[in-house]
Amino acid sequence: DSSTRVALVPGGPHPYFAAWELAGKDAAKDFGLGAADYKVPQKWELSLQNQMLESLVTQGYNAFLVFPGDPVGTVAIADELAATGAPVMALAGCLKDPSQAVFCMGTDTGNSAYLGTQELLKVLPKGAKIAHFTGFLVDPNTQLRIDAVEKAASEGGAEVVQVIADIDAPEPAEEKINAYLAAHADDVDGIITTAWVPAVVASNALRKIGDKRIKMVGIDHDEVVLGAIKDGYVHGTMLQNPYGQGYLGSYAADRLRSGCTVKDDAPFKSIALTDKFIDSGTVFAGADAVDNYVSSMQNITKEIFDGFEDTYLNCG
Amino acid sequence: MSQIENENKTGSSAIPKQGRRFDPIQRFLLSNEFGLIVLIVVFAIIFSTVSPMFLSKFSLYALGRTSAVNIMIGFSMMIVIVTGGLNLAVGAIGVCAAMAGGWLMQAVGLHWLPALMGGLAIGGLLGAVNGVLIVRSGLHSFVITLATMSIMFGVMIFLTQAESYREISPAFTAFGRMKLWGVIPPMLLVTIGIGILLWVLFVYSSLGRQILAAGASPAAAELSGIHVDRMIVWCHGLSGVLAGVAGFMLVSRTGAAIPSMAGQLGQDWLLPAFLAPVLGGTLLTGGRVSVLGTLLGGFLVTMLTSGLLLMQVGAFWMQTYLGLLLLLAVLLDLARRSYLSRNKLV
Amino acid sequence: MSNPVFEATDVTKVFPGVLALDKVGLSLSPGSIHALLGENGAGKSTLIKIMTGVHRPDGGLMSLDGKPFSPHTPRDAISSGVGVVHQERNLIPQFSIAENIFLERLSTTPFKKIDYPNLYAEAQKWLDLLEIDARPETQVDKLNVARMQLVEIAKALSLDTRILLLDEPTASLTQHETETLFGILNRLRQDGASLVFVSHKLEEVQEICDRVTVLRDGHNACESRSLTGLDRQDIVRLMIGRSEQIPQWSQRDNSGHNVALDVQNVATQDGHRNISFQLRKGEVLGLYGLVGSGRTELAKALIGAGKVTSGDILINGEKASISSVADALHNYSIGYVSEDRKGEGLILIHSILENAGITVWKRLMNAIGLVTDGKVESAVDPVLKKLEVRTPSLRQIVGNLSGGNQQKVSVAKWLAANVKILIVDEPTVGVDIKTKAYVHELIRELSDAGTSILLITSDMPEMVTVADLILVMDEFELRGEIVNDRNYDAVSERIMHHIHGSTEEAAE
Amino acid sequence: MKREFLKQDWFGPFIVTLLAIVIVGALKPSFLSPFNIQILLLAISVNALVAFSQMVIIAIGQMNLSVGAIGGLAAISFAGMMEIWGLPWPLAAVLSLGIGLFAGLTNGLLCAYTGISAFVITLATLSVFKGINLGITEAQPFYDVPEVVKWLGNATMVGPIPWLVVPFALSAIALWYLLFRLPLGRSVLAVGGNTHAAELSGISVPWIVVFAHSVSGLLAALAGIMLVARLQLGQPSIGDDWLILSFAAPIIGGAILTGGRVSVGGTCCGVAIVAIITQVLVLFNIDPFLVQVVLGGLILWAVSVNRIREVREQRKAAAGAS
Ligand SMILES: Nc1ncnc2c1ncn2[C@@H]1O[C@H](COP(=O)(O)OP(=O)(O)OP(=O)(O)O)[C@@H](O)[C@H]1O
Ligand SMILES: Nc1ncnc2c1ncn2[C@@H]1O[C@H](COP(=O)(O)OP(=O)(O)OP(=O)(O)O)[C@@H](O)[C@H]1O
Ligand SMILES: O[C@@H]1[C@@H](O)[C@@H](O)CO[C@H]1O
Ligand SMILES: [Mg+2]
Ligand SMILES: [Mg+2]
Repeated sequence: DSSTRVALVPGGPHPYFAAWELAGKDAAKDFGLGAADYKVPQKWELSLQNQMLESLVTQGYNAFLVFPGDPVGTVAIADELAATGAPVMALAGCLKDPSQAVFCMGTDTGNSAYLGTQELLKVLPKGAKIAHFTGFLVDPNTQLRIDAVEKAASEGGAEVVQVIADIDAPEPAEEKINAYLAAHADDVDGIITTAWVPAVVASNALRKIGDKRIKMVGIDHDEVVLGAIKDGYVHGTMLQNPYGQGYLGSYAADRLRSGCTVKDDAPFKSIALTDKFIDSGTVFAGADAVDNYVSSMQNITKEIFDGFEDTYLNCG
Repeated sequence: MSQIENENKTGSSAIPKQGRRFDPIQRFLLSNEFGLIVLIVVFAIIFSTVSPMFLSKFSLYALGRTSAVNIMIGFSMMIVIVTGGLNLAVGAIGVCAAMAGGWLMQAVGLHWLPALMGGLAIGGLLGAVNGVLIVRSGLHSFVITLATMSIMFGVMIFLTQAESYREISPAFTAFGRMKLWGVIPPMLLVTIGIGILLWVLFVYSSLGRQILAAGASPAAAELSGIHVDRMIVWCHGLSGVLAGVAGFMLVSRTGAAIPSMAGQLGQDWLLPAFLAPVLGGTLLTGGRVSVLGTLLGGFLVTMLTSGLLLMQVGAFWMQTYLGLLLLLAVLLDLARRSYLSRNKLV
Repeated sequence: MSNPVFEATDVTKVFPGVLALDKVGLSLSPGSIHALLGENGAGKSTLIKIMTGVHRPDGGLMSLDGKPFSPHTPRDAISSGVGVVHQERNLIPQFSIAENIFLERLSTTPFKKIDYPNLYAEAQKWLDLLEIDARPETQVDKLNVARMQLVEIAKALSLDTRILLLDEPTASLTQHETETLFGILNRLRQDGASLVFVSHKLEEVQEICDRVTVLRDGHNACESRSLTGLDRQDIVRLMIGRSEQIPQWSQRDNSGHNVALDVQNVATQDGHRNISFQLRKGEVLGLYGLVGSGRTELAKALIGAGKVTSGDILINGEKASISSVADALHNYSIGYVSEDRKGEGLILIHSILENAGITVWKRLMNAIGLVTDGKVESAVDPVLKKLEVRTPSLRQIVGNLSGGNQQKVSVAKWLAANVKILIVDEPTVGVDIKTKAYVHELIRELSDAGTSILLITSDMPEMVTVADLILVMDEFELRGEIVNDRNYDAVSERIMHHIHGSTEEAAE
Repeated sequence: MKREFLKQDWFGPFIVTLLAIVIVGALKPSFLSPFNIQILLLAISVNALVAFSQMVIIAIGQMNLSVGAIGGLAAISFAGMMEIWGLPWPLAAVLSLGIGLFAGLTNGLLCAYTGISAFVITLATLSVFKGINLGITEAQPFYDVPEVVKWLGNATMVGPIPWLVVPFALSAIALWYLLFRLPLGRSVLAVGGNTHAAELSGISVPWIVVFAHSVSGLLAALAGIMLVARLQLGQPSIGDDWLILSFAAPIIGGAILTGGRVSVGGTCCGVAIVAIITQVLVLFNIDPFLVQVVLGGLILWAVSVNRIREVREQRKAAAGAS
């Protein structure tokens, strides 16, 4: 209702979250919310995000959808937000249990990396050698992704020959990925990327090399990656559902504010970080699916939305 | 502007022949610190007029808590800037100290007090290592701390595999959430307390005076019988301890010791680290320091950020406004000073 | 007399807390050398800085060739034909001598390539003229104080201006270099230039100047008077309001005293060889030498700021190994007054109190390491008072003091240190005659009280006045030892004999 | 003559660079493959401009914290003008360079005429420029980069030498000529060496400060534009990571932070050393969790090799004197 003022707060400026803005606006319109505003911390800094969240409380926001700057580090502020009576949800990434967040809705990053690797192995010969490009090591998701890729590879009889981390920024990604391919392009059959920027940079690099021998599975929906898939330089990408997260999250927040409670027996999934996980959907999109990836994500969103109240909430 | 004209401003004042006389209170009114206080008051009035919530208890409490940490980070850098050097590794050391403390509490199971001491000792040790490397190699502190920032942070990530320590004594985490009289975070008191100690160090102690002399002019200090090298090691050590204190403040606030609390390589701390002392009047070339200035500088910057957040100025444009506000602040202070010097008041 | 080229009337300048110039007048005529005199802090440099656009006056008028003249920047002054050698050195340390001399005239347009061969050739002319023994491509931070001073002078001369202001150009020069400079100045006078010459060495003033303006406490004690008919005592009276008292110091024989510092066969990294001498308790031992003879380097090696490579140093009969100045001060009670007050002697951005107290903090601190300003003040104040440091307050920034007053602070901090052995290197550079006498008195008092003093000075009269015994150094070796019978002519001749004798020997 | 050569500021870093190439080349022959050399040159070309941009400011004894923000702004302006206004790329490039120049000019004017330390000024303008960048892009990249630009960013000229080397090489030569052969450049270094003395000698310090900052802005913008070509898209986060590199390379190359002394050759070597180190971390497949440790260690190694040489030189000089 109109007293609900939702704040959607990402970890910092990043293209991944852009869909939240629209999602918030749509949700506010569809459910008659007072506000569902997208509030971006100016830099990707934990303390800045904290300061922003504190400020949002002062500004009268009363429901929070937060991408945790750090799964553990954001727990305290989430607890403080919850203590003001506002529903708090972790969005796109989870808080580590225990926390006062009602649940976490996002991508199971480990699982996504696992599935992505399996997709990659499908098009590679047995005993293939793969390289893994991923994000910042200070982000514990990175460790989960490294482990998941390793697991999928060994199950599929492949070998992870190199992991390059800390490259979720354009310049270092460009430098390291290209340097790697320059020296080792012949020693590797496949590439899996599990962070946005490395996916973009690696797509461009493969386009540059141009021989299409090396197969790659990327992540997210950057135009560069999608284009490379269409043109056959990249095998596919692991899509996530940021729009759905923002839309469903705003909806859930409003329901919780109008008296609903989370069911004790809600069928949450368990992932490494939390036992209260709702999968916002991960799909693999190959060349055949890139064009209608939006609708496939919308389908998932709709599916979750239709059953949401019955499945997860008690609305007396 | 030219240094030549700047000369006029640096002059301290007393007994002019024409008989005007400045007492200590008047001197304070003409100082950089007073300028900051004026700016803080002016902006506080503006913010609270535009957004009355600015003065709400919660908002003030949050402001106090955030600035407590930023100021402490500023102190940690200040103490090295005084020597004419800098310490890019403040963040890395702060995180290492905090992670060591977390490990001592969680894995070793120590009580929070010895764990805190242990963590701070690690901070001091890492800082001192920087100092020794700088003095021994004769290389600029920039390069040394650039390298050690990477090494120290890297070793920490390797040892912890980027996992946080969450089993922090409740007594310790309670501290970070405590409110005195509903608005005052005890952390701010810790910062102020340490500020007072630093102030005593620089104003009343032989060591502090020697540090300032060594920072202002190493050659003159050395020839006056001061162990300049030793002072540099001391300062880096102390900087490490203070970085550790800032790290522990964050631990107490977030209830966990986390590797990402100062960002990649601890780089997130660099801005507040430099900004607070420099705004506060500490000379980047060394030898002159203002503890109160650093405190006020750190507070002013935190306040500008939080004021702007409250005013909800255009989402993505916020940084632009912050920059403009910062420029406005320093220009206002410049205007104040040039008014005073035009009228021969300083 | 011809019309004045330059005239200043009622020029006033106020610094925070200081009325530096109070309605000062000065007029310069062509073809003359004008002495600008006054005690330390009288306002000489301030006037010069106003004439050259460094400071803006708070009142008064200046005119050049009868037209109003108000330079806003040093650039304005230079382009109006006013050149200057400032009292403080102003060179770009990383640049060569040649580049420093022609700094702002490296080429006619900013985008025309610099012609280095030509530049060096031009610079060489000036080096030859001033008899500077260095190559034009040498980086100036490799030069000693005297050579830097000469480069400054070359820089000003090379501008070829009609008006040339020289603020204590000879302060760190020896007699020989001074004579060379005077030769050039005389020629400029003949060519019709107007020169202003500031110096505390009255003999020099009497030798070369024809007119004089004296400042006292920021106002004219006399304005543009002819020097003919004024003797030394008249000038002194104008400057300090009374006549000069020249102390007649009795000769002392210290040979019975214990040896405080015994230097045996010392060699250093800087190239000293076979240095042996003894400094006795309560003795003032002079160390004379021409510029560059290695006295400063020896002093630094002795106090642990340089490296002794062989030989022994005994202090009070015991072998000492001094690793740093701190070691020298705290363990052996040796102090050193540096010749380079700006670079090594003082911390310019700190206050007088901070500078003067630097040697006493450790002694004064309490059990937990605290020292109060009050305590420091009571330790250094007597010395500062005695030297009459002219300042509105002890909290004044040293960099804002007049040159001579800075020098006083640099000496005072060591006089306050209570050391047993004190090495003083050119202690009275830029110090006015009154204070110079006080410094000498203090040195005398200290030595009477048992302090041993090694006095390095290029000022021959000072050497003859103060030292008991004089060592002569040349090219990093000691050439001889002279008992000072205070007969100026005889002593100076013997000193010069040692030096020139040795060069003649070397030539053979 | 030979001794003179040894005394050059760039000589030490140059030796370190050679050593690094020889050692890495011997251990991993693929390091010297044409493709890898091309990659290395690409990285060096862009990073060198970033370093130059800071070097000019170090030369006058100041700091410019806004190099990355200027570069980022120029980058997104370049890409944005092509995508939104459909400008031809040369025009967009010139306009973006103009934006960089203007940003630098603003920095310079503020520093020169307020007397406030460049550190504070450029910190504030960093925030302003980055804010404009985010305000325009909302953190979304511009994708429509013309094929020519993409081609320029990756194509090679002769052998493994990429086209992007051209702007780098030209800038390096121009800067060297400016700083060491032209009076204007000498004035820049004079202001850094001793501002007060430069002023007393009749050099217009404010004008030199404005000039240096303008050049800095221009170089940062050029680096930003080149990165767009190399990354093939206008990333708003371009420039975010430049700051430390921008200081590290000139300093490894022998520059003195207090001003008056920089070396163009040394800075290039500094950039090369950092680029080689980055490659080593990838080539030798260092455990990602140890990458930072090795990186720091290698930086220490590089600077201390240089330092040991310096100390040895000094000793020799001292021995020669006696
Ligand atoms: N920048 C400044 N700020 C404050 N006071 C100053 C400044 N410059 C000079 N003064 C003061 O002005 C007075 C005159 O100084 P000035 O340097 O002109 O003396 P001077 O006659 O040249 O002395 P000296 O013989 O020692 O060089 C002194 O009291 C000095 O402390
Ligand atoms: N011909 C020369 N060229 C360059 N440097 C020289 C030359 N001769 C001596 N020096 C330098 O001058 C210094 C000699 O010391 P210094 O001139 O300070 O000795 P001093 O006897 O104390 O002279 P001063 O009369 O200047 O005090 C040494 O550092 C030496 O390297
Ligand atoms: O792909 C990840 C997302 O899952 C989110 O973590 C934001 O960063 C992107 O790189
Ligand atoms: Mg003077
Ligand atoms: Mg000497």
